[in-house]
Amino acid sequence: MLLQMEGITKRYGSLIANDRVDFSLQEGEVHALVGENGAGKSTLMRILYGEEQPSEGRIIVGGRERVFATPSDAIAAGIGMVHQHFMLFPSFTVAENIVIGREPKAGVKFDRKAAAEHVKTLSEKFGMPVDPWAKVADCPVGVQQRIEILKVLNQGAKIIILDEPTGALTPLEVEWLLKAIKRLAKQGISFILISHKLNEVLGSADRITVLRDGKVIGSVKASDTDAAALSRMMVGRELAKFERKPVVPGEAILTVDNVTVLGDRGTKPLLDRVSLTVRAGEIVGIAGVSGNGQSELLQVVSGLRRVHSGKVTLGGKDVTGLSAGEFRRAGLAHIPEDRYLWGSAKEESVADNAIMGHLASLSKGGILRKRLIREKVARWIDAFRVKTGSLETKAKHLSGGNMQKLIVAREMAHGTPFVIAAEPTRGVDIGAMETIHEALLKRRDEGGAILLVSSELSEILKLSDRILVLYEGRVAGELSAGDATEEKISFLMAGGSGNETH
Amino acid sequence: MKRINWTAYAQSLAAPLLAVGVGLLVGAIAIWAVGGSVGTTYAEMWKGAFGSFYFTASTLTRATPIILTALGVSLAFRAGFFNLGAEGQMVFGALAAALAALYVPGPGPVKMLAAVAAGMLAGGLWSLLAGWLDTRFRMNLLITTLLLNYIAVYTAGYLVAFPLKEKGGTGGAQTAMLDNSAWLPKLFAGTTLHAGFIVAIAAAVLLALFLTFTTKGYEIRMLGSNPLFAAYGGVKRGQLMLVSMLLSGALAGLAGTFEVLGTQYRYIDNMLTSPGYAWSGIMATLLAGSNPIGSVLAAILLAALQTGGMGVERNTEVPLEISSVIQSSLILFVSARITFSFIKRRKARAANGNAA
Amino acid sequence: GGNNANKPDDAAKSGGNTATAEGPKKRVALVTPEKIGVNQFFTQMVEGLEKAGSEFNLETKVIESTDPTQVEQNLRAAVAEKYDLIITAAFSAADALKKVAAENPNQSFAIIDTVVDAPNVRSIEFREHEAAYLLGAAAGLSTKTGKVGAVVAMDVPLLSKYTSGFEQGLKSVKPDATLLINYVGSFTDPAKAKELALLQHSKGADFIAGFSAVGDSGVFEAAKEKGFYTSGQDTDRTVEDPEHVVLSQLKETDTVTYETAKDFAQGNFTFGSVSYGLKENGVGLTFVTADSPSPLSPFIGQENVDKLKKIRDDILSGAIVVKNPLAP
Amino acid sequence: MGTLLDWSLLSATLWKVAPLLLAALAGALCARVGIFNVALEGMMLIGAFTAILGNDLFGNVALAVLFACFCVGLVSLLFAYLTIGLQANAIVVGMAINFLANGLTAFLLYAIFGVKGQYRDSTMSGLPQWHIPVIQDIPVVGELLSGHTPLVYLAFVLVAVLQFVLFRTVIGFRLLAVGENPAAAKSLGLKIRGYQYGAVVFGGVLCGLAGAQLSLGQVTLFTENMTAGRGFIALVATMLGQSNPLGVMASSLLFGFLDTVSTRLQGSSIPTHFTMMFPYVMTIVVMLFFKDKTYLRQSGRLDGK
Ligand SMILES: Nc1ncnc2c1ncn2[C@@H]1O[C@H](COP(=O)(O)OP(=O)(O)OP(=O)(O)O)[C@@H](O)[C@H]1O
Ligand SMILES: Nc1ncnc2c1ncn2[C@@H]1O[C@H](COP(=O)(O)OP(=O)(O)OP(=O)(O)O)[C@@H](O)[C@H]1O
Ligand SMILES: [Mg+2]
Ligand SMILES: [Mg+2]
Repeated sequence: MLLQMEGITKRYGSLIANDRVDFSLQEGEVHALVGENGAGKSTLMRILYGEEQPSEGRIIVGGRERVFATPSDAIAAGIGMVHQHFMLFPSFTVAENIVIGREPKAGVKFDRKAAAEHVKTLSEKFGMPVDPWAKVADCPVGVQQRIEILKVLNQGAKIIILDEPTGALTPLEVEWLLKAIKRLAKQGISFILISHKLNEVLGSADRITVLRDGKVIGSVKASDTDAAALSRMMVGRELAKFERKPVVPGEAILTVDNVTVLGDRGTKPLLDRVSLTVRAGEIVGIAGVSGNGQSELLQVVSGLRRVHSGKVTLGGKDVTGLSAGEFRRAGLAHIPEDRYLWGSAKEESVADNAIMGHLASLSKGGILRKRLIREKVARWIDAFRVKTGSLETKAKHLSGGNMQKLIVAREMAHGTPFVIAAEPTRGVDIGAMETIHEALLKRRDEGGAILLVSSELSEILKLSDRILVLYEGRVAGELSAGDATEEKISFLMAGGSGNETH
Repeated sequence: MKRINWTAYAQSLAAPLLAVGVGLLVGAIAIWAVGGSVGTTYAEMWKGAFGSFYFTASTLTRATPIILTALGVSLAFRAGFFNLGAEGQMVFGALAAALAALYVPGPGPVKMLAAVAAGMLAGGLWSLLAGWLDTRFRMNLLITTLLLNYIAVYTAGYLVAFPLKEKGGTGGAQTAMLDNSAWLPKLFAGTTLHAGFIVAIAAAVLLALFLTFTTKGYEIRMLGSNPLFAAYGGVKRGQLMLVSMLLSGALAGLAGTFEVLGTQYRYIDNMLTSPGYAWSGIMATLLAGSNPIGSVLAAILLAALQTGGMGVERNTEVPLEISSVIQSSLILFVSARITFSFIKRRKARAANGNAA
Repeated sequence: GGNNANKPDDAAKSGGNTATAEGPKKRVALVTPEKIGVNQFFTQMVEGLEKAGSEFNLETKVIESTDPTQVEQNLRAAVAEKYDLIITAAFSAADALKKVAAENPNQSFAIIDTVVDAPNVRSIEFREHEAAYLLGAAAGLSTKTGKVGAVVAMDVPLLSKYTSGFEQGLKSVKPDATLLINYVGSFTDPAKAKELALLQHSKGADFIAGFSAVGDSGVFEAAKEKGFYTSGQDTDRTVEDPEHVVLSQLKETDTVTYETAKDFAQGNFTFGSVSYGLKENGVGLTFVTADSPSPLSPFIGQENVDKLKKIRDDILSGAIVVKNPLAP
Repeated sequence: MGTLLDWSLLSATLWKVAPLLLAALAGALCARVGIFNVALEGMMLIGAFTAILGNDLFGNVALAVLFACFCVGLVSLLFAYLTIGLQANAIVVGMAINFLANGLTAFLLYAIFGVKGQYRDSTMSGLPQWHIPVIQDIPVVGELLSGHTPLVYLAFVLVAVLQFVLFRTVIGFRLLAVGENPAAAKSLGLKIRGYQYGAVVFGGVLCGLAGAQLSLGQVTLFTENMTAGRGFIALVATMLGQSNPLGVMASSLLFGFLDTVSTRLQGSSIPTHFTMMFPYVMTIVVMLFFKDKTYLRQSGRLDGK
């Protein structure tokens, strides 16, 4: 056994994040760790990586008991971790990011050329192509992930922890990553993989351990189980089934007409004459490899970015060039792409985070109605089962999945005719995912118009009535729910021309 | 209903107290080093600040401009804008107030109101200029506010040294004295404490209420906390920034105004810069983590250290310079909140011990 | 504070005096509107007061204020401490004194270097422009290049007494002389003062007067480095480097403080305004109105000193009237 | 205008820029590890004082400069301990240190030399002026480049050294990493605190040099508050130069140049107060043309780090 964690317990005050957890890993094994939001997965891994100290329990690596006081200790013992939020230096080059800590030297000088060459050999050895001289800020998320893994490999890691590595990746990138993991496992590298996506886990892991409320519920071989059994173990109950009722779309709620957005440096347009319509009672899904204009489109239809030409109407009103506030008044709710960048203020309370955009209904004469706020927010939190200490808890103390639920609750509470749902279930567990999907479909059934952007093709396929694919800032094709398959979408996403071009 | 967490409460109080203790200890070493009596020196310091009704009033008088600038700065800080321009805003506010009080015709109260309006407007506009340079030209607010201070101080210096100088005075660079009727009333006869103090306290309470209970206050807090979140929620950054910079400057301007109407009764070159009110105000805000009520307390602490220092100067052999050494070491250690991190470390060490 | 006259040794001395004196000692306090140090003026006042204290058996006390806003509080504290005479100085203390004096009509006050019009205040003014006139004339008489410089602390009305007097004197003896004036912008920046002096020297000035408070030391250094001539302020600064610092414009604040305290001790104290100029020996110029331990520089020369003495006499007699730029 | 721009103007710019530049480099170094150091003014003042004190103690300028560096290094260690070790707000601590420096130097001036206001010993020799053999004879260049104190040359050499260290060496690379993303640096096991302490203390040493150049190079004396705001200008130069050694040098030279021009404008009909604000006004004008990509924008945040 390469690694054994025995009886790990971690307490935060009265909260027990890990409760006598046993966990093991063999050489060349891919061991997946699954569980609901807040089950204690990240905590366990932070303990292994020396970022946290266990309250009880011991860690044995290669037959020897170890104490990891800092990440450096863990790195020295051959353990590497790829955090969910990448730990990269955006303004540095790829090579610099990979070799940092083990830089090749020429005297006192940092030999950047040698670093680039080293990275090149490394990337060839592990079959993970990167451009050593590119700036990390300019790399797509999938490549950034690759850089993280290469960095860890370069540190000589034999055990690599991946905390929700696929959350922000496109399907192609995910597929590529999972293949790479398998290949590396054959080369003798062991992986611990945290994920909420059971199909990924089932497809790539050798063994799966399920955590619930900090305890190990069970550890099974991937070949001996299936998604249904796993989710039962995770959630501890059967998931509700839902159905998508047929709805006849009504009038157009959002129209985007021939919109162009130019790049900052006057380079090629980020959005190039994009047109689309979302009608009452339909969910329009936008698919595309990230960096092809989804973010810009989202910003345009939420009033956060100016268009250079073209027109946007919302609820029959021309909102082109208006502010985000005006968009919201015209009937917009918006689940943002990045919950921390746009969707929340980490240092503020849960209540303050929950009322953004609701001020008009929660105030009177410019004064906030505190009691009403407490009642309302408490109701939203209940409805989406957001786990939080209190309404005064700072938002940063919520686990990522719970933050996401809070945002969805806030935006759905607007009851607006138009909803943008960008990556609505990123990082949430399957139970919460069902709740969110149900809420979106319910809104659609009630006549809401929903623009769904997701890098998760299964989500797009499951929810959308129509699907548009963005490629290089243009609408590369449109598919109806009936016709759409993963293959067709993937083909369009890769730049192939569709059969129903716009 | 709510159980009060006494230990946490005691800890939050213990932290600043211990910091004060360490600061006093360092000061004691300095006093001892020059052969002064530590006990007497601190007793005189206390007496100088709060030893009599008169001295307490003097301390509060000195705290008044510090409170008002601190409030102004904390408003800008809360909105996420690092306004280091309080000094210039204060100077222009004071100058404008003096001119209004001198030249606006009419009875005293009219002059006074005109002065307050002019002072707040001048301070606000000067601050707004920096805000505008940021929104319009993306100029770093930190740099512009610092630079605008110099410009304001020199401009005001020129105006009172030449065109606006008191006619036939003693030669000081100062305006003529205001008419008695425009003076702010004193709160207690025979002390220096004027009505401005009440306004400052009221402003602190209002600002605290404004920030927690109003929609605009909410927007300002969110803007400061995460500007993208605010933008996403429909808050207009540019507009709100200009408004908060305007208000921030107006409060600094008001601080200057009250110095003119309440203590000096004219504008004198350097009357605001040499006591360093603006920097004390910024310090008070930072010590209090931009909390309006906390800023009031911090401002009074800073003022008390200064007036207390004068008490030491008057009544002991300890040289004046030592009192600034004591003051700065107090500020240093209060800012570091020694206990807090000390406790945190002990916990971390205990946790490590467990692990080993 | 630290400048208190009652240091142990002083106390011992005055204690000795007490034995011979009758009745309780009179107590005199000096409240300065700023910290003592940068402005030579206050240091000299302290010296004068301490001298009077030990000679006339006075209990003296110096109270420094960190900034002018503290003056009022310190004056009141001094009143409360029942000092018999409270001396303060400079225009920045005037407003506060006016207030406190009006509230305490039975308390005696004196203020130096400005006028406060109150029945219980003695005001002592200086006519620095008269001495500056002499200095300017000296510069005009001695310059070889016809270019003379002045490095001034700040462009404020108070200092125009110096610059204007200097210019009047310069032009009176050499109407075609060029006067270069530069302002340091601070009372405490010798580096900048030196830079300005070097600049004026590079433009041809061979005599550069320092009017920049602490900055004067920078001017002196420049003079020493480049070999031009300069002058100091308030006390006889020629002693520091007689070769280059060839003159010093005197302002006898120590004497004035001493005399104020002396009058008070001897019961000759009167209220009202007194003005000290050349005539009263309140201001002057080394070699011309007062002797100096330093050798006279050949740059000035005895001949010029004699001429200057003549000018002084003309000022005393009223034949020459030096305009006070601050006079209404 | 003919007399406004001449070669002595550039030469004057060069030497008076040295303290500013040294302090601004210190500021840049601190900014690079994410600490906004407003204590430059106070540290420079302590440097100026201890340089004079050291010269008085040892009678040797080289030792005096080292002594100044050592003393300011100690003060910056205190700054570092409070802000990094105890996580205090860097701006508050910085301002308190400025305040402390003022009081402490004035107090020590009185306690050690028994004087108030200023200390000057005309027998004390300051830093030597180096006349560089061949160069000093070249007409214009000689006046410009020769005859400065060693610290003036050192300041400019340090620009090159820091530029090299930051952008060419391993240690510089890691230091930049710490500043760019402390969390990531920490997860790599880099000792961020070590780098932060190192940068702040080395910055302190630079401020010691800046102070020494002021009190032993520019003049040979100490006066209370003799830095007269130079530390704050250095702070602006740091920000304007985007914390890049070369950029910091450019902005410091710009300041020096504008200041020299403002001095020359004094003779004209423009009131002195306005000539004195000229450098500040011009800086704002210059900022119009250099759009703010500022690396230090985050230092505008409340926590001061
Ligand atoms: N530093 C901490 N202090 C207090 N509580 C903590 C801390 N870190 C984690 N927790 C709590 O421990 C529990 C487990 O958190 P953890 O991040 O391990 O969950 P997770 O399984 O990774 O969840 P997710 O699926 O959302 O990533 C949560 O309730 C979390 O709030
Ligand atoms: N001081 C704290 N108190 C309570 N919980 C904390 C604290 N600090 C961190 N946490 C929790 O620790 C966990 C650390 O978050 P991390 O950055 O690993 O994201 P995560 O758990 O992977 O989030 P996600 O739900 O997106 O997977 C979160 O669950 C967070 O709520
Ligand atoms: Mg997690
Ligand atoms: Mg997670």
